[in-house]
Amino acid sequence: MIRVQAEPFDAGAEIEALTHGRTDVGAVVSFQGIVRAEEGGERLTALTLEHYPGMTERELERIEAEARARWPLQASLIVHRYGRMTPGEPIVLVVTVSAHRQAAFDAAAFLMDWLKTQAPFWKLAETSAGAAWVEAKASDDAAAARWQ
Amino acid sequence: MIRVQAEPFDAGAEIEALTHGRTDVGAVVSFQGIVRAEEGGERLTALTLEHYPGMTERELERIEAEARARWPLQASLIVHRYGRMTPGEPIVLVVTVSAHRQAAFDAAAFLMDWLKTQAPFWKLAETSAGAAWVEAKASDDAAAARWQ
Amino acid sequence: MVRIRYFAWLRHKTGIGSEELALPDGVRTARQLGDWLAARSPGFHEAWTSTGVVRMAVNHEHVEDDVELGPDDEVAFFPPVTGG
Amino acid sequence: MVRIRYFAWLRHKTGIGSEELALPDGVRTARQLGDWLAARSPGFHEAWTSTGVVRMAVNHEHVEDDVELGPDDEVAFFPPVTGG
Repeated sequence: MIRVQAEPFDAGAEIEALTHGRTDVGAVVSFQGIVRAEEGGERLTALTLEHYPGMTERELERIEAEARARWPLQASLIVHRYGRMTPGEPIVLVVTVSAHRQAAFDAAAFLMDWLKTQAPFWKLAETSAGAAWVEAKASDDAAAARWQ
Repeated sequence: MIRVQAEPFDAGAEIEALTHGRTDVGAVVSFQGIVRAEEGGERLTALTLEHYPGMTERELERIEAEARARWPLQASLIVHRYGRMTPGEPIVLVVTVSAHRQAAFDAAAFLMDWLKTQAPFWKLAETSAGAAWVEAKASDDAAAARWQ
Repeated sequence: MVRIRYFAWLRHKTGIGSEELALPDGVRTARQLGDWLAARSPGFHEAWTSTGVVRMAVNHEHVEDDVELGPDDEVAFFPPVTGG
Repeated sequence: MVRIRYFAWLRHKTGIGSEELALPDGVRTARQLGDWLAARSPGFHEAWTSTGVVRMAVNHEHVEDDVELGPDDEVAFFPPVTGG
């Protein structure tokens, strides 16, 4: 399941909803990305996520389908926010549910690595130095490449 | 932080408590282990976790300290239950908090792998075939060995 | 008509979020369309050359430079993504 | 007095969770204590030999077979752990 939304999310409630009442689940891994009050050595005051409606949903669905083809997942969830956020707010949530822990861990790391390099989101950072578009990181490309 | 308890835990509340009000956190990874209604091909009705009070706390603290020496974590938590549980109930929770996602993912996987092979817990499974002690898995030893 | 969309600093520098136009003569691939746009005005030229790599999508899918365009495609130009 | 603790199937098969005793003559290591206990009665012998590997801890720490015991140590015998 994927969702693209402006509103914050409740990670605990999302995890609970995926596993409630199930007795076939052995492992649940979650990842939350949170806005940090720092960008490029400057104090960040706000972060605005622009995205490409239509393509965003398509890419997230494609990435989720790829994870489910690679690992035996019983459920999965990607929630990604767009719009303006302040430090401490959650940006993204990934949850993977499996009978076994290694599948849940690997699939969650994969979803984040692919999402970082494939999903059409762009961050505009407001800092004491002004507003500037965040540059893509070579380390994110390297992280995504290990799943090829 | 580590806790050994008989009571269930609320994963969402535990995650929230670790990150609430912080603006230096970029990544939060959680792992929950849940009792599955299956053991060795039999239908499981209950699982009883025996542990070694005193040694359990010492081992969990040692494993957590090892993770914090290896990765730049801003917070970490291990909660492990003991006693009798039924399918669907949570057994163990690990949460790692870091500025960066790879550290949070690796540290959480490491904590689970080491906990599985080091922390003095033993599972007694009640199934349609009777009560039997769960055997240690070679796959858990292999998972732990990759962090050597 | 091809629908063209611009995101992030390409949107800021071109000053527009989207537009529609007929494929110009001689433009068959996404890369050729980008080159045509970059030569269109000083503002577009600067958008293409001043900041970094420009990526492309056609009909909501990441594509390579040499993908051929159809007459009703939606083509997007944007910097490398930075979500997550 | 050495305090000895048994867990999981070692507790079930020996029938006791813990006991105290003076280190027997000739017993200097954890392994030697295990061998001495396994030779003590048919029940203990079966506990040691019928099910699988027996692991040891001394004073709440995992140890190898050849660790030397002190007179007031807490020694635990248990199967490979299966928590998590």
